[in-house]
Amino acid sequence: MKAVYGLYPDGQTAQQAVNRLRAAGFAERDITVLSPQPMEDYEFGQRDKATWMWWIACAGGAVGMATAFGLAWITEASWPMNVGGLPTFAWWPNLIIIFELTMLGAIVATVATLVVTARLGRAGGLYDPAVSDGQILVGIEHPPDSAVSELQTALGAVRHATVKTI
Amino acid sequence: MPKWGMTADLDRCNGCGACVTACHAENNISTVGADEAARGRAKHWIRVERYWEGEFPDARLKFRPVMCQQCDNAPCEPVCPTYASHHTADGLNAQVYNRCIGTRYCANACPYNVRFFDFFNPSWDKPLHLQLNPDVSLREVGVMEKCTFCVQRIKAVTIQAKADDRPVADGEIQPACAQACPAQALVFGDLDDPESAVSRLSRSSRGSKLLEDLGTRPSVTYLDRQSRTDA
Amino acid sequence: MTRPTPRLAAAAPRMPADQRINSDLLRPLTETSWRFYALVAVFGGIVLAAIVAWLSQVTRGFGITGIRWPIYWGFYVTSFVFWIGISHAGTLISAILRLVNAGWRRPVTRCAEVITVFALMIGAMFPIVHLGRPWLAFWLFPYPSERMIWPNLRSPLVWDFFAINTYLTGSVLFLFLPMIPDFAVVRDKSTGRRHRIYRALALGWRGTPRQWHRLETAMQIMAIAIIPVAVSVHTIVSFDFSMAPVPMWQTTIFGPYFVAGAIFSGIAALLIAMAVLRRFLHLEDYLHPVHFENLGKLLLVMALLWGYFVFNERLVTYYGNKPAEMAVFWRTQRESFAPLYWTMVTGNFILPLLLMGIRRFRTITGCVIASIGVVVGMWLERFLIIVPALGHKYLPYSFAVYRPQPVEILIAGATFAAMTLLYVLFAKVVPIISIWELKAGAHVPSALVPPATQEHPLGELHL
Amino acid sequence: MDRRSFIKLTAVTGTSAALSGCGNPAAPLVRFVPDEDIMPGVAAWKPGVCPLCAAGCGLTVRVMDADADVVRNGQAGVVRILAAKKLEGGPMHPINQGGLCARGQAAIQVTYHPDRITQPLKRAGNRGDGRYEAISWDDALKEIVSRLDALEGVGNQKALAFVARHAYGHRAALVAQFLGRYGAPGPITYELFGDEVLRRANALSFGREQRPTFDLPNARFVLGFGADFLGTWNSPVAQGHGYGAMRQGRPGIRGAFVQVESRMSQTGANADEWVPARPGTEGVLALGLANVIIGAKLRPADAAGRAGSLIDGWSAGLSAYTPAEVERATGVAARRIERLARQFADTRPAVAIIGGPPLAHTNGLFSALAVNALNALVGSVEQPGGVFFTPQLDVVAAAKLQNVATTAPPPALDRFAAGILSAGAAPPQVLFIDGVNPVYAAPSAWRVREAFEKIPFIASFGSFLDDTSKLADLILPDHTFLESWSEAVPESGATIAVASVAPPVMSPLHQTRATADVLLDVGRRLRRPVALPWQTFDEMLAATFGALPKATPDADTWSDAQEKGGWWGTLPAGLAAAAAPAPAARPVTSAEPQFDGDPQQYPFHFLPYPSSAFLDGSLAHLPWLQEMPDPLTSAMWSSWVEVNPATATRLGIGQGDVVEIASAHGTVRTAAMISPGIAPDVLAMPVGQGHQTFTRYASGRGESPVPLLAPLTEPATGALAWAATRVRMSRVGDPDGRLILFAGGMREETETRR
Repeated sequence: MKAVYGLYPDGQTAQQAVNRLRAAGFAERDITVLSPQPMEDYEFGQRDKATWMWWIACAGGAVGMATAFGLAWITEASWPMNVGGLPTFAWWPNLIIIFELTMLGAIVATVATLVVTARLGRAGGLYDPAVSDGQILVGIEHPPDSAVSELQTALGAVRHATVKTI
Repeated sequence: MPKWGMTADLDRCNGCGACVTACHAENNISTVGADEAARGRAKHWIRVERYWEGEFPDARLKFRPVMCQQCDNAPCEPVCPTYASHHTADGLNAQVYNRCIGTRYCANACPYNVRFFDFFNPSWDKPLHLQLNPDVSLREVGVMEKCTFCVQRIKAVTIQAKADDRPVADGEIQPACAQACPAQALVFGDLDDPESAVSRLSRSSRGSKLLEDLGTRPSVTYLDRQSRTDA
Repeated sequence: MTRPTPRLAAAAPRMPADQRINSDLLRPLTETSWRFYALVAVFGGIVLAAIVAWLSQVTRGFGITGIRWPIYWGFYVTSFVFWIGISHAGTLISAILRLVNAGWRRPVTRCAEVITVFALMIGAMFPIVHLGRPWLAFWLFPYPSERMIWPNLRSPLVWDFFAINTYLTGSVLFLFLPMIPDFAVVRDKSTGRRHRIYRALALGWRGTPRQWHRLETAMQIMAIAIIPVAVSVHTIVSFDFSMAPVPMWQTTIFGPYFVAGAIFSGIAALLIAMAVLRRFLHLEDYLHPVHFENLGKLLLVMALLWGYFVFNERLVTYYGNKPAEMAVFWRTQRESFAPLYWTMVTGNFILPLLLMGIRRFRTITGCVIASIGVVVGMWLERFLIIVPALGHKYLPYSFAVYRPQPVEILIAGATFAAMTLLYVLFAKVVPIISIWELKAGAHVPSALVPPATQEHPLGELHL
Repeated sequence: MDRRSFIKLTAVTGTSAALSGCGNPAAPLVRFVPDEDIMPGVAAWKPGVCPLCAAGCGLTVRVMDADADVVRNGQAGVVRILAAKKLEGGPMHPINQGGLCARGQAAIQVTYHPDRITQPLKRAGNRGDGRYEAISWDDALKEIVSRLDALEGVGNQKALAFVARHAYGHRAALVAQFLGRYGAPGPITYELFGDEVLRRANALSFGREQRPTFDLPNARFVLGFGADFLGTWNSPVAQGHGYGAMRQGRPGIRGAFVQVESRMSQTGANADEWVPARPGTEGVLALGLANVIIGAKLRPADAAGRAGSLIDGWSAGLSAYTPAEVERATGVAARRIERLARQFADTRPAVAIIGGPPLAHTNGLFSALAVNALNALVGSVEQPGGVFFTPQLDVVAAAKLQNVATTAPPPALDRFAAGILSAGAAPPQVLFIDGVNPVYAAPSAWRVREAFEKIPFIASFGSFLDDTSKLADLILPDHTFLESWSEAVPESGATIAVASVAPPVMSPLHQTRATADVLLDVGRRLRRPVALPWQTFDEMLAATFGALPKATPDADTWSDAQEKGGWWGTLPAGLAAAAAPAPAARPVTSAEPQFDGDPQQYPFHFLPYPSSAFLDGSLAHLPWLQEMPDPLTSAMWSSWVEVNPATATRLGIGQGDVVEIASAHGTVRTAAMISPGIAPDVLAMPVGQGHQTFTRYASGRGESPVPLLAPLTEPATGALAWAATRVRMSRVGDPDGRLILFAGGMREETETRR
């Protein structure tokens, strides 16, 4: 008995299913919802929105900036070449390198955060290929055996529902 | 530290071209042959530019030897990604052949077009290779080369002077072009020494720099050819 | 104007249902016609020939090119600037459209971003292709060599190195992230080896609200980050020229001028690509005339902008009347380079103005014709910026004429083959239109979707 | 050239030790023991004498160790030798004073030329097809000796002919002695751009039969008549040095320079005022100036002395040469003539220089005499800032020999050829060719090749296979100047006597022998030996230099000379070449120059000129000179014809177009070079290219103007009037890349109408 879930053709029905599960007293965090595309128009689609990603990106940018500055400073100090009468550490040209590495830092940080917080690259978890066909999956993983029948009724009560138990 | 410089007296220069061959002989500049020359690959570190003025019968001709101007604000230097082109303490535009990767950016940036690219590996039909100067390294394909003010001669003399524990005398160092010039139009020396021939000449009222308004601050001063009325 | 024309009515059908979307967009991945193999064979052959040509250039010596004293940059650097320019189509456009959340972007973004990535790869190749000693190219990379010799961070070429690497990294990620959910779809739809591959690519994507939110936030941050990067990249490419005291090069307008030109040529490339995809992958239901019309309007705007910049550049030079600059000016304006110059003006300005400015011509065909004109014109623009100036630099004694040689022509031409090849191969393994974004677009309650009409030519816009 | 062989090359040339790294394992290196003590990597400087032209500049040769691939008695291998690395002007030498011209710089490539003849060769194929087989020196000498003995056996020594370039010095003296004592006529000298006319004029005017020297550093006004004295004529380095001093050598004083010529030469390009005059009328212009000077009482007519008296009507004030008359003849405005005359007379010291084209007309002698008179008139002969004549060492006297009475004075080359071709004459049986290439450098109308082909046996001493030596049956390659004792007794270029000499700078690269020594050897081997008091050439040198006055009582002139690279100073009367007793001569009147070719059919004057790189073509085989941009056109590796822009437009000819130049004697196709510095009715073409055979660098390259030349000569001297040919020109094709220019723009200002 791994999971009990229902597949729903559209947002409204999926929302109803979620509401029923809540009504049946299942904890918010136990309810799994999988959709083939973002569902911001529905309440369940608004879950887990909060993120530090913006700040992490800024931090990454800061790191990049520091790296660039360090690179410029160290290399030009360790190899002080007179070229065309420019100062050994010339701000204007170096700003370009600094800018580029800042941006690179931000981008890399963003992607890293995404991979970590969105739990990418980790297999397993409740899933059904039907989601790719536009079905929305609402269900509970590893429910207590006592709750299975209650679950099936709750999920099945919504119209067009296909309830599966695995 | 000296600051090497040169003056070219356009009133003495008569365009004979001795400097051109002398430079080839001193610096192991390979001849590229007719076909390559036709495709613009001839390498002349120093060239005698000639410009026509007026029309027959009042045509006149101007000669001007042009070699690397060894600029203080050299446009060729900062653009080089590998420092192959950089400025030495004694005011030369050094070109480190081994460090050059052949972006040819320096040559584009040079307003005087005095940088020459090695499009092929140089070759000498034996035994012509016996004439090569062992003091000057050969340039591999894909490398930019240019006038060095005969840095090998500068080094030889300065080292000798150091060994003898004496200062380098004015006129002791002569690049091949200056040495060959029959009319003694080219004078080489230390610009930091106010008494040296070259600094006295470069202070002359006839003195001017090539493409001065570009602000490259060349180390070569051209002494203008005087017109008839000055005679 | 309220009267809806039949063209526009046709332009805004409802998007098909999810299954249909899947089957339509996955078809190219599953079905392979002989045309595909023929295409790959032909273009692959051309690319191969170019590679051989380059190897012979490395072994026999750089002299087999037409480069000469004092014109040390030619077709290679032209191609470099051109392709980096093309790369500004995708990422920049799709980023902007994402930020303003233009709904009509959904089918367009990916084909655009792909152009960016591949054009960038091709362009970034040329700094190495044109090197005199390419085997030493790694000296541009700031690695701690045993003698602690570093690259010169004050050289625009090193700026290029950093900028292009940043841009390439960003663009690849920008392209890859939204592909993850689609990989998941392919994973679910496929079996066997293909299934295993796509399962790996999908990174275990499930589609939880959390994943969707993180993905969209990431895409927003990327979009914000990539725009200044893109702008900086072509500005820095323009610095390669404006940093050198060469007549007609050393001008402050080059930055914006190059960026505008880049976006310009990018849009043109995108239009061509879209038209081709629509035709050969039968995506008529996804890429509508309205998309072309909208991009066509963008093209028109850029054409005007380009004209504005060229006018600036020319007028300032002309009025300043410096002998050295005027020599180059006239060389392009009415001497040896005049034919190329006026072809460029026609392709970049007159043609787009006529075709995109007059609604009757703003059709898919019209867009394609204009775009071809722009692509040709922009290539010529880069060429005309580089070569005439170098061949006419200050001292007339060193004036010279550049004659490109077969090796350069082949390599420069092969880049177009390479682009097509990469594009075809990509469309073979990845849905060229973002499935999930399309679905998201299709799934909002119909009430929120006004039909694309005269009033809302951009289709639905929920902000 | 792949990278490996490049590294190999670097190894061989750069460092001496690296040779092991590049040896071909298949053929183990044979190392010959070096015969000199060598300090690796340390340069030494040795004196030398530049052999390329008659100026006789002194050299300093930089020598360093190098590994040379050589063949020694049939075995190939490598030997560490002291190799010449660079030629530099001898800093102390009174002629070139440290300077050296482009040609002199390139002379080193003569020694290292890849196509040098490395050992004696015997003709293997038909004459002229250039197939030869190697033979030993012994066999070669035997062959020569047997030929000469055969002639001597039948008492027909006159049938030995010797063709050489005009030279004055020990080697020439030795040759003359050899020929004279053998019983053959003296050497036939030929140079396309020879100076016989000027020598004769100087003999008439000043009693000195030699080329003049000009004291330019002290001159304040220089008036040139066609003389390319900064480029190719007379003693260019000495004159270039003087020119620099004349312009800027004196504080506050800048000498003025006016050049009269119909095609702007490199020298004319430096003139403050360039005066185009009709070809062949330079003498008239000179007399026009004299007329004004005398008429204006700026100088008395008799100031010109003998030089003046040689001009008909001089004492009468040259009434036939009023400015108006002269304008009609020369095309130079009368007012301008008067102005120039006054400047010439007022700006003292002033000197007039004539040379080159003006003397190459049928009235060349007249022009030369006129200019001489002009110099004499303003008192510029043997005066500071004027004309001088270098005192010359009398080699024969110094060598304590008698001038041998040659059986017959040598004929001029044209007569010589004609004699062979004419039916009745007894043609020479044996011909020696020494450093001349008349087949290339003589007008086709002289039919030199046909004549030579009629000679049963030809031997050449040249180092290269060229158009003439290709006819040789036997080739006895000479050492180059770096490998043998080199000497020169300059005819001009210094106001003191100069005799340059230098011992061999390096050991011979190939199995060659010094021709002087070969002649001495042959002389000894003859059945009736030619008795000369020396075993080798350097013994002769030692004898003559030993006879020269010592610097200090205990000094040894000979060893000093070897160290300094020569001897210079004042000659004791006994050793100075006596000033020829001025031959009696009737005053000459202005003679209209004659031109070959009807003006209607051949509308253009044709002016061949020595190219600054190749002179008369004898240097076309040196790659450095081939690639040196021509001073005026910037052309490399090519030949061209200079055309006035107006003429070009009229004939629809553009820059680089292929044009056909036709004279009554031949045609040539070459590239058009539009040049503002040439008169509309003149076409000028450089001599130098267009060799059929002359090493890999010059064979079949470019075109030569010489075959077009008419066989007109200056009557008094018999010198070829090489500027007296008329030609026509027609466009035959578009530019075909045969004209290779280094320069792009012709003019500095690039202004265009806005």
